[in-house]
Amino acid sequence: MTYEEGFFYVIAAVTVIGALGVVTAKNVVHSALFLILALLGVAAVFILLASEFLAIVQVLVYGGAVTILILFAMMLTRARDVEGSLDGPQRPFAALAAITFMVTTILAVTKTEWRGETEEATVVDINQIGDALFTTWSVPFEIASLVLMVALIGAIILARGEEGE
Amino acid sequence: MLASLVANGTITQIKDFAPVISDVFDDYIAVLIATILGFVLVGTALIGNLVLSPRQKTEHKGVTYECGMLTIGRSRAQVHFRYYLFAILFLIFDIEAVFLFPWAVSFVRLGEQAFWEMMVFIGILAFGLAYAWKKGVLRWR
Amino acid sequence: MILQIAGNVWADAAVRMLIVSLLVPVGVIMLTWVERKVIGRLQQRLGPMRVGPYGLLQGVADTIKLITKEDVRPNTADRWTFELAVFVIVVPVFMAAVALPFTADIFVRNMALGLFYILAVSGLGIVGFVMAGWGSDNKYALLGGVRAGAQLISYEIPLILAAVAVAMLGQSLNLYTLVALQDDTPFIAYQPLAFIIFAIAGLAELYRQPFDIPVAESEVVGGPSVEYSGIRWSMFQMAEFVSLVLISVLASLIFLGGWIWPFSADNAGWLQALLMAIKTTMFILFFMWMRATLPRLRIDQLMALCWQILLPFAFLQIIINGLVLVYDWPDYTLTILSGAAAIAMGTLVYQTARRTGVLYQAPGIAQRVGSVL
Amino acid sequence: MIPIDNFLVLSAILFSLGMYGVLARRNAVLILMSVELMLQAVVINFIAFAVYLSPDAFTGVIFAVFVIVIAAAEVGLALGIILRVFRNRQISNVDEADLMKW
Amino acid sequence: MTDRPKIEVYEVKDDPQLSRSDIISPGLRREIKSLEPVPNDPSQGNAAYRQILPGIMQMPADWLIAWGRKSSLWPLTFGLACCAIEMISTFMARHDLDRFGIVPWPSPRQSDVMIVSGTVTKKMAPAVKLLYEQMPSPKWVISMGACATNGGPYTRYDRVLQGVDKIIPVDVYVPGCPPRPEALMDAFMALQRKIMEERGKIGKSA
Amino acid sequence: MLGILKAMGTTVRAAMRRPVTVQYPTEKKVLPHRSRGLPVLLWDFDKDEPFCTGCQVCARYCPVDCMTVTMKDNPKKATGKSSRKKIVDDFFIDYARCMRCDICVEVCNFDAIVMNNTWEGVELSRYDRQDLVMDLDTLLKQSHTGQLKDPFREPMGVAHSGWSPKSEEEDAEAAAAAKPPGEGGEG
Amino acid sequence: MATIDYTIPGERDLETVDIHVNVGPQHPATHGVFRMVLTVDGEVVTDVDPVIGYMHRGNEKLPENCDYRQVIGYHDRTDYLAQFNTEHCFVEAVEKLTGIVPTERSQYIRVILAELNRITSHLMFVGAFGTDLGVFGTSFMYAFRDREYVQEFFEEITGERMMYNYFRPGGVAWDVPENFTERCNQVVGQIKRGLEDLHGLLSNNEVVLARCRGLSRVTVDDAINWGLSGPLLRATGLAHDIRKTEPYSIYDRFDFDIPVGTEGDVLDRMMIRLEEMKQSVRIIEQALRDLPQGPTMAEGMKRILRVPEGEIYMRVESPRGEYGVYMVATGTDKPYRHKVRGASFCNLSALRAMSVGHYLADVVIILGSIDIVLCEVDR
Ligand code: SF4
Ligand code: SF4
Ligand code: SF4
Repeated sequence: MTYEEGFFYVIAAVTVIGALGVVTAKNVVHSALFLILALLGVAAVFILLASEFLAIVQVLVYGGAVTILILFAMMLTRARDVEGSLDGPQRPFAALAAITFMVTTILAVTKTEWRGETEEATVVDINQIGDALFTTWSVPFEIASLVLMVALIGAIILARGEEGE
Repeated sequence: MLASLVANGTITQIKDFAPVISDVFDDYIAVLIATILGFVLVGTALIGNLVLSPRQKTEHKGVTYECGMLTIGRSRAQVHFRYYLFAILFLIFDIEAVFLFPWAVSFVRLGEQAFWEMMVFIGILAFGLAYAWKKGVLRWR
Repeated sequence: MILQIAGNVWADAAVRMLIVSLLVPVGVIMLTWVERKVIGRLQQRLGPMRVGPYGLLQGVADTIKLITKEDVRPNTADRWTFELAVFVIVVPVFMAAVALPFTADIFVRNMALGLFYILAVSGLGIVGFVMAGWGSDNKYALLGGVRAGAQLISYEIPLILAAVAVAMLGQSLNLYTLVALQDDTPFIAYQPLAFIIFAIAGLAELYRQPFDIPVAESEVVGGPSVEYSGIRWSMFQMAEFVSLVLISVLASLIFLGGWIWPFSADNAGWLQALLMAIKTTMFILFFMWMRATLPRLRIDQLMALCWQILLPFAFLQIIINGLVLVYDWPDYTLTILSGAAAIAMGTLVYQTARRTGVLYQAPGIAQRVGSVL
Repeated sequence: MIPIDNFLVLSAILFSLGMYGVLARRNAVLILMSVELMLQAVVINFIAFAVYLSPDAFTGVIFAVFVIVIAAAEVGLALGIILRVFRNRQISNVDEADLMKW
Repeated sequence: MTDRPKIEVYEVKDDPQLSRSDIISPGLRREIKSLEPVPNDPSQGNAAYRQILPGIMQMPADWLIAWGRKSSLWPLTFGLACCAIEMISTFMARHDLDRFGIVPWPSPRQSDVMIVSGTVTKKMAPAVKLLYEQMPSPKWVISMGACATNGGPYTRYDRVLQGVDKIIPVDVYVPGCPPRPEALMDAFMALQRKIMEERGKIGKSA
Repeated sequence: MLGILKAMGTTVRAAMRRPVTVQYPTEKKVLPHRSRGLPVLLWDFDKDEPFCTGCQVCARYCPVDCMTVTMKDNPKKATGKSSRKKIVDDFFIDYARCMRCDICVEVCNFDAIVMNNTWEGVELSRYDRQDLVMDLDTLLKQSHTGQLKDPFREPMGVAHSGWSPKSEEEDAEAAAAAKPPGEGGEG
Repeated sequence: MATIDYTIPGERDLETVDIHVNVGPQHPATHGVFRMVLTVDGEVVTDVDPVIGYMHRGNEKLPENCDYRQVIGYHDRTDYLAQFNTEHCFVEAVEKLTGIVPTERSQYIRVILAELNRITSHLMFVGAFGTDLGVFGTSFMYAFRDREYVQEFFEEITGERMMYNYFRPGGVAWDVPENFTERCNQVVGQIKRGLEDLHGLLSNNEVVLARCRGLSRVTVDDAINWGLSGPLLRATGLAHDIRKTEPYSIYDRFDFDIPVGTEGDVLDRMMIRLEEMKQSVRIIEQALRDLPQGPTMAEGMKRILRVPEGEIYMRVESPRGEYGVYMVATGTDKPYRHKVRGASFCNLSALRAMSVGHYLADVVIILGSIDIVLCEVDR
């Protein structure tokens, strides 16, 4: 196996550990911190997939913004770290379902013969992204801005109350 | 000047200033090394501290510091929701920055259309900001 | 000419990074001494004098003292959060140092998206402050931590937007390209407004006066680091000083023409180093000067300054740049427009501060109390 | 070169972990974080297919960008809803938020 | 379990008296009993390098560490009474303690030496003791002024502690009411001498 | 912005000036003549004995009663060398408690005690609080060895508190009036 | 004082449980060992619970078994920033009871020293206030640079840097040195120069204006009801200064102005103190101009001062406000009852009313603007 694969396995391990922590940690803040770990691992996976821009976006949006948001929300809802209060009684069924899904998908993925699989990952340059984004994808781009604005206003209204004081 | 410079591809020659072939993978290997070194530096400092510093357990050494008084009530209390509002604002504008960076490096090539697209984008978000402003979210009260 | 230290690219990067990480403690030790001396002089006294000649060894002594100091963890603190916060605060600074060249020869890696990368990575440290504040189970630390979170994220936006303005001028995110473009005119001449915004936001990112609200000694006693002791606490200082240097280097790269302006692109290595040293030191001294002079803002004023003044003007700068570049107006229009906007911002702030009680918004309960009491 | 299957398997694992979280957790914020994990898995798939299988790679990347953006917006909104529920009912557990109105 | 916030604050707020006692007295009640003196332990705990390092190398290490400690003594910003004013003016520009590398820090976690500058009343004593215990070792105490040393002018008043060494071990005593800034500096230099003399002791507890 | 600029200008101007710092251990400012260190006793050179007769007036008037004085018959009186009937036998001052109020100096009828106006009266840090209780020899040493050049005796002696020609009844009155106030805390 | 209802609709968007934060007794912002328990809702302080008594050391009781000369030392230590003012109050009280007339020269010396002491006290305030505002110690440094000059001058006269014990019933302990006048002029010049720095650093700074303007406004009626005095009272616009309203020593011979504020906010309190220093300088210059020669101690003082039977309340304008002494004498050489009216104590009692509903950062500077001296609060 090439050294790249070695890196991949390390990174994948880190990511999976992070994800496991997220779903099993007994303390909400701890699972939020595990979430950071998982997200950074995913960013590293993006690097392995030769899409640098996306990795940086991942770090910028998730490493900085989303995690802070979640941490604040947590401290705000005062989700206490009480044993067992975080998981419901349905845990075993959830585990069952998750494992079934995982096994089936993995089988499907490994069995499939991907046609047109390139030997080299095509490196994505930021200029290409810019060109595509502002020519072919201009409409979704604008819509995204609308979505963001709606999210902003909605969040404000929800957090402050209808009349916004 | 700059625009013309960019237009007739002077940038491409200027890119040659870059001494090392900016190969993505190698870059991030360096980042990995840096991360490891950072951990190593802090770790060595902490280990040195572990070895060199005297350890003395007294009764109240671990008591939370609160101006010489004992803590009243729970310390890990609830933060205020305004912090959360500013986090939301930050999130939104952070995402805008995500779109701004590719735009910044390519809008001259793409010409007017891209420029005005981004202007509309900024305008819409600016409306969101104005709404927040009007709602007094920005005024901490 | 490329200074290739080791044959293999990775080994080369490793060696360079190793040098950096060895330089960091030394630099921090020297910087503490410099800061105490400079602030001492600004306060009409002599700083450290008796530890070594002119107190030169002061930083060394402090380091020895701190490393041989007991490392206390409060009983009620959340162990892992408390102890890992230090790493989360320090490591991103190192990661950012990778992409930051000092001169054409002194660098670690030259990234295609260097600017974007640095801005993204430096945002990671914020989580560390929130962790420290939450983990140490202390009210001052918690207040300081959330304050740090709110302040740093808020000021990251103007910082990023100012950087975008620079990237627009250079049509690139590569710091080498950006520096190379400033061989005859530094970007500060094109967009003073962006520079001012960058300086203010950078100052706030370093949480120094007048933006030292997270670590305010007279309110939250030292903020997130209140429960940390010994070398673990000094890591906070180290992160602060290193990011001080990073911000100064970045500013002098993207605004003051880095190692090229005012000389030609192919000036000698030592000259480049000298130029960068001068420019960086200028910034650092300026930050220290501000620290010794200015009082502290209040948190609502801080947020108001960021969201109501810096952010709109940053957008204004971006729009100006876009117009000038797209319609290929002459350069001086850019300078004029941006300068005018900068003056407008200054007068706006001046007026706001001067008018009675505009910046002071009583949080509401006050009136009730006034009536009740 | 890493075979594409690795990425797909990784994303499958992430997705099912997120699924477990969504099903097992009761705290709304934790459920939200699990949803984030699932979205990340999806994004990994997008990029993997894009850079390995598609001639113009950046389409997938742009899709990924949009996914990230919308996900972030969704986090903001969802947390807003959770805070709203918390404000009115002082609860942050989804089991108890069972009334349609209060 | 339902995660409802206890709104104890609002409930007790209806009766100010109740809230007062509720807020303040628990602290006080716990304070009262904690007035027995801190045992004086010159070794200040156990340092690992005492076991690891061979004896021949310990002496230079000791010297270096002691030098570092004596060259950066960080006192706790902690003013009690009139003496605090002279302490402040010692920190100020005219007699500049920063020359010795002495800068005050507000949190006991980051400070090495506690200047007990003024009268220690019996109400204040638990706080002083707690702050001293919160300081990470090695730590030292300077008893500044007559009051801190043995009650001074107020020694005849029963609410005043007859000397701070009744509750915490004191290293250096400075006479005077208040001591001149030079006297405080002299105390610091005496403390530095003491640190150098006792460098072998620290970290070597039996 | 102007105010901020003004403030920054102020700090820079301050940086231009000479620092006001006096580097204490190396350069010491001259203590003023009247400077009050801690009380010391004076040595009568021509009689070759302390001025102090142990009359204990100072001990009575000391607000914090930090002095202990005992008197004895002067052996030199017998040999006619001295005119003093009584002489101090033992004299302790607890410097750790003295509040430097200068009252002992005012009330002493024999100009026997003064406030130390040299640096020895300042640099008195001790590792043990017992070392701050000075006995007769320590108190006399300064003046005996002549380090105490010219101590400050206020020109009117104790006149300012009503110095009238001394008479027995007034002394007795004084003794009666000025009981050691209150009981001492811990010695 | 009525209790505040804590559920104000619209102000608590998300019901947050308030946290109680101890500020003090050891805190850089509480001058001395003052302790307040702040009830903080996010950043807003919804209740302030002051706790005093950490410095209660019998400053009123102990003098009752000291004779009248020893009491002076304890008055030094009551308000340890304005020692000469406190001594002045006490000796005036004794003189009024006994009918001793202090000599002219001693009166002038007293006034000069008291005014200089007012300046040092206000300098201390400005320094500490700047630090509360967040200046990195600079204002403190400048203020103490000038304060040192004055303290050294005091030492040349009295021999002590802080606890002077210099005034006596009937005059002053001993005469001032020969070069008194020129040294005093020199010191005054240094103070004037130093005030320039402080003004440049604080009084015009936008950040200070933004922080202090309109903060915790107090109306005249409130101020009178709360029993405020000194700069706090004058900041509300009421020109009440005991040196003018009932001139005690020889203050009626000098002409000086009483700076009054308009808003009653924190900024006014700071500016008033900065201005009062200038006025004190004016008084000192006039007093130096016509400083008479002559004895500094009244004639015919008995060796043991016995105060005839009677009681008196004497008050002076100390830098912090009205400093009063109530004394009952029974003919012995010790006061029978000895009570001190501390200005800081009465001003501090308004802290809760002034600071509830403000930001955490503001409560700190409001407390700083009251300028308390803990030994005077607790005594
Ligand atoms: S020793 Fe004197 S100056 Fe110091 S606190 Fe006690 S009374 Fe005040
Ligand atoms: S010092 Fe003076 S007053 Fe005191 S015992 Fe000696 S002679 Fe008497
Ligand atoms: S100076 Fe005062 S306190 Fe000291 S010994 Fe003399 S009388 Fe007593």
